[in-house]
Amino acid sequence: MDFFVLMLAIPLVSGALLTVVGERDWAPNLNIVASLGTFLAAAGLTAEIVASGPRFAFGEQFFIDSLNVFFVALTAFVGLTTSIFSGPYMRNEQEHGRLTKPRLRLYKSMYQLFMFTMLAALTTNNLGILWVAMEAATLTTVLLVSLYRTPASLEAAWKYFILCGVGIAQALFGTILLYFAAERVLGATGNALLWTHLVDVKSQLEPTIMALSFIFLLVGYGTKVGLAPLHNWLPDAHAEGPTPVSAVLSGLLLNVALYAILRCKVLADGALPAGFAGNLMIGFGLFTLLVAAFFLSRQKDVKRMFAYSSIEHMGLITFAFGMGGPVANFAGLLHMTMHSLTKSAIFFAVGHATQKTGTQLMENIRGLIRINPLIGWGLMLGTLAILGMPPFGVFASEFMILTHAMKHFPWATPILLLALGVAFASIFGKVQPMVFGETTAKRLPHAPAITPVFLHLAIVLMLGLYIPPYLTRWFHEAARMLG
Amino acid sequence: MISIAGLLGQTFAILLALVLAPLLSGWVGQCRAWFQSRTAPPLLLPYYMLQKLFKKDVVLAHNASSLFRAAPFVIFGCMVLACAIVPTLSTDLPFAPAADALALVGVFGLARVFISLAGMDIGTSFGTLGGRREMLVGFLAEPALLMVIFTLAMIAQSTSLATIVETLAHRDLVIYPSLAFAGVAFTIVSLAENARVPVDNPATHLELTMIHEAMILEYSGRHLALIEWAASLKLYAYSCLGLALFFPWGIAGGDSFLALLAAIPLLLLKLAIGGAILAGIETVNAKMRIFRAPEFLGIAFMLAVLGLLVRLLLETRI
Amino acid sequence: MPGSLLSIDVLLIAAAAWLAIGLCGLLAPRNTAFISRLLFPLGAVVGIGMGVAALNALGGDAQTAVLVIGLPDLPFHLRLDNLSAVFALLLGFASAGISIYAAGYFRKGEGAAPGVLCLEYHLFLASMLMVLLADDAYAFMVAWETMALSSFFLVTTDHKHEEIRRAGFLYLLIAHIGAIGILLSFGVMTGGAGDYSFAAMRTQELAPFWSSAAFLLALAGFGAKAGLVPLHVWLPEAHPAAPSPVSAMMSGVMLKTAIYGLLRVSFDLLHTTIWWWGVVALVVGLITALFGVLYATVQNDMKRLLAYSSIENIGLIAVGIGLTLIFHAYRMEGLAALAMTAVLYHCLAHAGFKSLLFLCTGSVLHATRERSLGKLGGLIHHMPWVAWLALAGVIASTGLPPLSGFVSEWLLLQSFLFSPGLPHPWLNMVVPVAAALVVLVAALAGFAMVKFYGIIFLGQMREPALKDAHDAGAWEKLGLVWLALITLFLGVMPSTVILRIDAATRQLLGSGLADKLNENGWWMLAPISPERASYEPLLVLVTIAAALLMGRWLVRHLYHGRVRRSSAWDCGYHFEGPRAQDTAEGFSQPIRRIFEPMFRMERHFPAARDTKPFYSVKVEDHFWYWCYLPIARLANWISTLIVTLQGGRIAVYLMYSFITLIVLLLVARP
Amino acid sequence: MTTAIPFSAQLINLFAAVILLLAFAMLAQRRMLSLINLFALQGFCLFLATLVAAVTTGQVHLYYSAGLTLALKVLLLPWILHRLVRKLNVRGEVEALIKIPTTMLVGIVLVMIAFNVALPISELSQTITRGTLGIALAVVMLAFLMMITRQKAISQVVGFLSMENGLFLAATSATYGMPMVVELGIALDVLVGVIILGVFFFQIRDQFDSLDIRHMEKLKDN
Repeated sequence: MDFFVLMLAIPLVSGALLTVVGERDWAPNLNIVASLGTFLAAAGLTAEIVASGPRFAFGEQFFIDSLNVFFVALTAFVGLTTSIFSGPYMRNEQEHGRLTKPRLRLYKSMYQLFMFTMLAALTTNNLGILWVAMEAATLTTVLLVSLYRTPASLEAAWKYFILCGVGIAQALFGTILLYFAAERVLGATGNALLWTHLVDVKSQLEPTIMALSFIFLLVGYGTKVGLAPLHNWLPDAHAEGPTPVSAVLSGLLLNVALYAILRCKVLADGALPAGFAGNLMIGFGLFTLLVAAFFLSRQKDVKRMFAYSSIEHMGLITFAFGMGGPVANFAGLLHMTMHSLTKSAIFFAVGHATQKTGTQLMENIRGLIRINPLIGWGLMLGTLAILGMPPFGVFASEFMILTHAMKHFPWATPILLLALGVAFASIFGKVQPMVFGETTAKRLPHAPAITPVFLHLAIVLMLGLYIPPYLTRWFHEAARMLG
Repeated sequence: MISIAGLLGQTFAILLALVLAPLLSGWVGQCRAWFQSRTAPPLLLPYYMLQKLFKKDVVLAHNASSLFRAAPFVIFGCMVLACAIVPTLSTDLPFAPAADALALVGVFGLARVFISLAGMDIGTSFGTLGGRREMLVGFLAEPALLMVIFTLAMIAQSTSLATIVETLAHRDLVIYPSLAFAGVAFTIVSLAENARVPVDNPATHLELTMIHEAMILEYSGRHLALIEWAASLKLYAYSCLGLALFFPWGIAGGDSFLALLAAIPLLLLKLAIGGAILAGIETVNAKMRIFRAPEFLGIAFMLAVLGLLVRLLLETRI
Repeated sequence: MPGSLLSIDVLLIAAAAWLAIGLCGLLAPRNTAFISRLLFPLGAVVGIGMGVAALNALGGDAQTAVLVIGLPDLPFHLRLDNLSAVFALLLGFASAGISIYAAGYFRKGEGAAPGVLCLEYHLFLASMLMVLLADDAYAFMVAWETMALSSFFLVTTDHKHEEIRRAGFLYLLIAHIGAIGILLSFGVMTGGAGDYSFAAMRTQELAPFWSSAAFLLALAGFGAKAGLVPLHVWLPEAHPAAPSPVSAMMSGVMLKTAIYGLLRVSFDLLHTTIWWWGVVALVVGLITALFGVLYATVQNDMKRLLAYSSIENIGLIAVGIGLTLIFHAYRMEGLAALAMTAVLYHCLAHAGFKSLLFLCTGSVLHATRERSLGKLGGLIHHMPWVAWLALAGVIASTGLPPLSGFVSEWLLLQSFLFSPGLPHPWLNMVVPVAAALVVLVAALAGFAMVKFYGIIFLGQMREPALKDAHDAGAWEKLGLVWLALITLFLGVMPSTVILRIDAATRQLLGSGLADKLNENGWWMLAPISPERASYEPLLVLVTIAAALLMGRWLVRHLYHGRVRRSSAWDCGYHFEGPRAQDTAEGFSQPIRRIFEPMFRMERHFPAARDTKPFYSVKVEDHFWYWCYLPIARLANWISTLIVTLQGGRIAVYLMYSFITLIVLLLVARP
Repeated sequence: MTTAIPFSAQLINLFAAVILLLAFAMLAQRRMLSLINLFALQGFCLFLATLVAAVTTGQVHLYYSAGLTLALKVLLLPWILHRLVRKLNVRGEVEALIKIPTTMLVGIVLVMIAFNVALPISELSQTITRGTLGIALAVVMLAFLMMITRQKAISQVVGFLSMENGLFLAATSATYGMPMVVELGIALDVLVGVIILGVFFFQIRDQFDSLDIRHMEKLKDN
């Protein structure tokens, strides 16, 4: 059977299946097995694409090229590790009485459906379907964020729903405008929203419409990316949802939203004078980076803090793609990968830490390294990695972004460095006492899954020192596609 | 390279220093007594003292460590080296290249560190007090001395004492205003370094004022003798250094034996006059409060730096 | 040597070996015997081998290598030239001593698991080596930050204590800020070409403005690591916090990598030199040196005292670099070579004696569990080995003949002395004053070191518990002796050493001292000519020793060697308790008094009828209050403003996105 | 354009204008049930506009769109909302955060902005309903404004749905409909969204004893 179909079908079917059988004892394993299947299918698909180039599926509605297959592989991988992580994590939550069996069933099925929407959004060729999948992703994650049904989680979910709903509505308006522009060139056929067709005629698209369209798309999908000042939902949703959800929100959803912007930017760049879309993204990126950095120092809740860190990194990535060109795009893609892997690893470690100490308040989490050295080291190394300390890969991408900025946008360098410096002081100053010192933690009924944390960190470490040539080729090709 | 005559001259200079140094101390003490209308002690008193101390048993405090016992020898060795470097009779010294003026200051510094440490070793209240005060004096005196040497070294384009003395002794008559500053600074430093009034009083055991004596309170017997001998060697070395730098006439240039012989009476004369002047200074001044000493030495430091600047400003084109 | 192993390969193998040794530590992280008796000595052997290879490479042509790792467009470029070799030599030989010492130092049940320590320690060594070998900006930054990270973990080994964590945080933060400066400097040096290999930077012709920017950024960046004022604040916190071998490694070796970086940038990568760079470095160096030594004298914690002393020494090195830059800018290459030799020599010397002193404090710490000077004293009786070896370090660090510190200070002063003739009248005035200050610093260092040594090792024991102090173990002694021998060797054989390291000077400046030195014998150090200045440390040592021995022999022979023991005389007073001695605070009182405005002091005076009267004084750093706290407050104020963005009301959030949309619609036009 | 505007286009423009008017009316409306009724009416106008467009162009999928609109926006969603209001008992007055006259003034400014922004696009349009894009944008913005000013959760949702109406107007009238698969997807999402919201409302009321969003301001940083 076709890898692509398998990859989409497994999460969809297992999501549906889990709504029925999700309360069984083996349901968590089913969740992992399904994620593994998805990952294997994605890996197969990746191998296929790398070997034989881009392909379509379901007519022309789905299209996989070297740009999105890279996101697909990443998404499926983080999806798999998160499902492994969430096994013991969710059991512990159940033991603590924070979640009931029906909720766990909801969690598992929504998790699979969320994976489905992510993969669909990534692989679709139709910008309309992309929008639909993004909206569906919002809906599934709203349910995941409100899983605890506490006042705080409901508030967070509500804000998430409304802000992202409104945001995504702007994106729809942008998509309509895009269709409007495309229709004038391609005619009122079903092809007018297909990216592959649009990209062929991108230089003929009407600039005024494309400018408006891109603004709406940027604001719309930018809300989901977490660009300031559209980011307000993000820290709440990350902090109040279960930790596996925070991990996939940060590691995957933000990426996918950014991916949507990137696809649109390619079209806008073709139609508009050079720099229009790029400058908007640079502006948003820098503003986001700076704002998020200063937010960091005031955080008390550990997950909230790392949520702001995600905002910060999204700002940096947006800035990188805004600069454009093969090097910056390469750096942006690399940074997206690194951020996904590192941030999800951090959330895994944080999840176990908060479970052990029974709190998300950083001032009450102390001495992790004493009670569980692996978690302590995981959190410490993850934090250092996300702060851009070599030899971890985040540094590699930040190095490339910074050096590229120094070359082409020297005025932006001080802002970047200020933000990175402030972020470093804020985050590290808070994480260090959590990891070190005397401990407050206690033992847990189910041993935490440490493998995902170190698996991610090992990959990040490796990519900081050595990027295999085939990966480089692949990244380069993707970067080239982005123009 | 090292001539036999030079080696002989060197040995002679060292022996002369060992012999003359206590005499100089005795002479200064005698002059002081005369100026103060006291009955003067015999000129050879220092020799009797040394002889007596060497004969006596050493009484060590229970707490004395090996460093305490080693220090007098180290200090003595340093002073012997210093006397070997300073040109007294001749500039043709085989040891001269071993240590230039900077190294000489270093050798003095080494002795100072050891005597301070020795003072602290027993752990009495006086010992540490003395050590601290000695270092206090030293940290200002040492730079001042170096600045003086810098001024002269710039004139001679060399830090080698022999070269400096040769340049200064065999020059045409040129007036160096900087030398005046340097000379005053050097005098102040010498007073401080040799534990003389107004900085210190070698003849008192009053806890409020003593510096040098406080450190060596616990020494006795041969240790004390060595330290006293080293102190007089230091005075001798400083005197000779001052004479060599500011009144260099008469110091033999080559390895001529006659010139060497001729230099001896001149040296004795100069030392006698210098000692008398020192005694005079000690008589007309009162001992300062300990915290005036840094100011006093600070003045010397400033003067020395001024001398250097004057040298640069006024004399560089000469 | 075709077919045989190049020195750079040996060095790379050494780095890999250190890494492997470190990883071996994780095999049995709690097996102290395995780690301390096998792995650390192995690390020392690797260090010696590496040092010998570096020595071998000195004077030869630069060797390069490219590794497969790194960025796709920028794989790790490595290069071993004479400058790297000098510092690699330093790293190899100093680390050998420290590793041997560490074999005896780390024990069960103290702080982190020994295996983890072993990994961090050897990673630290390997990364320092990679810093020296790196030949492109990415490799350099990776090695540089790995070095910072691994040393950070070492500093926070004993992370139970709040102040140690705080020290670690401060250290890493300033290291990171410094790294940003370095990165920026590299960025400027590429000149917009975007090629981050050092080879490309060497060929860049930069405008004076950009050269200056690169230099100043590098000075700030490397200065943060080296501890130049005002970026020094981490140093007196981190050094005392770390275990002693780590303090020794950081102070003795790591600070030198910063000096290496500064030399690399100023003399190799930037090939123009502007005279005022030298003045900047000179002034910063002087301030640092004076500041460091003054604060060293008033410290009451032995490791803090040494840390401030390291700041002082780094200041002196910076003075030397400044002088070199000035001479180099005016093409006075002979003098520049003299000053540069002083810099390199002081790096070597400081590595030896400061490591030695830090290790000695480690032994004291182990023997007494006490770091405060106020609670030590009289240890020479129980720890003669440590005490006498520490004395060597003290004399070297005070800059007295015949040990290593004096040679570099002598060279530095010589280069000052021959400076007149600079074509700039103003400079001509500044340089002598600078010389005066250098001398003052050296003399004050004596004060600090006498305090350090006298209070710890001499006098009476201030606490009864000190009676149980024991001397260092065999491994520790071996390490100390090794470093003391290095100090002695550097002290008495300067010509031999300078002839080897001259290749680096020649590489950077195009001229060296070797020709002059070769004219005279190996025993004589006469960088210009024996008539102008010379120093024969061996003769000094022999003369002092001969006078000493002969004096002793004569006295014994002519008189007698009788000794009686009795209680101390002390002018007849009999309050002979240890409390009668000077305290550490008391010892430094004159300095505090004379330089009062330099310190920020908090004193506690006893009241009239205190039953337990005590006096204490806390000296704090002005820079905290002048530089760091205002910045922290500013950042805090900005965050206070910014967090109002997240006010909790969904209506306001919607308004943000609405306003963003409208503004973009109105403003953004293609 | 020299020719007179065809009748069908005039009709569509008329309906679009009515939709805009209804958006204003919703902005001004205080009562919850009336608000929902106005929303239903807006949906009906949208249905009519789509129908006219379908008849004029003869595109089949526009008929589907019209049917979908009728089913969802006119019948199903208002019905669900009505039920929710009754069950949750939130008929009470809707108190706006900003006074209604001020809101209306801001609304007028927004309409001007929207028309201005849409003007260059309208000029390019070849379809017969070129003016409707500006109106659609204005409706979207007014709905946005309504969401900002209202403080009951349900009225925010109505505002959100009204925004969807504006988008739908843009999609069907200005461009004669998006591809079918997209429209179906959008409709499905809206439906699922409202159902999820319905469940949500109950949870919110359980936790906060009210649907007033002012209770949900706990998560903040300052």
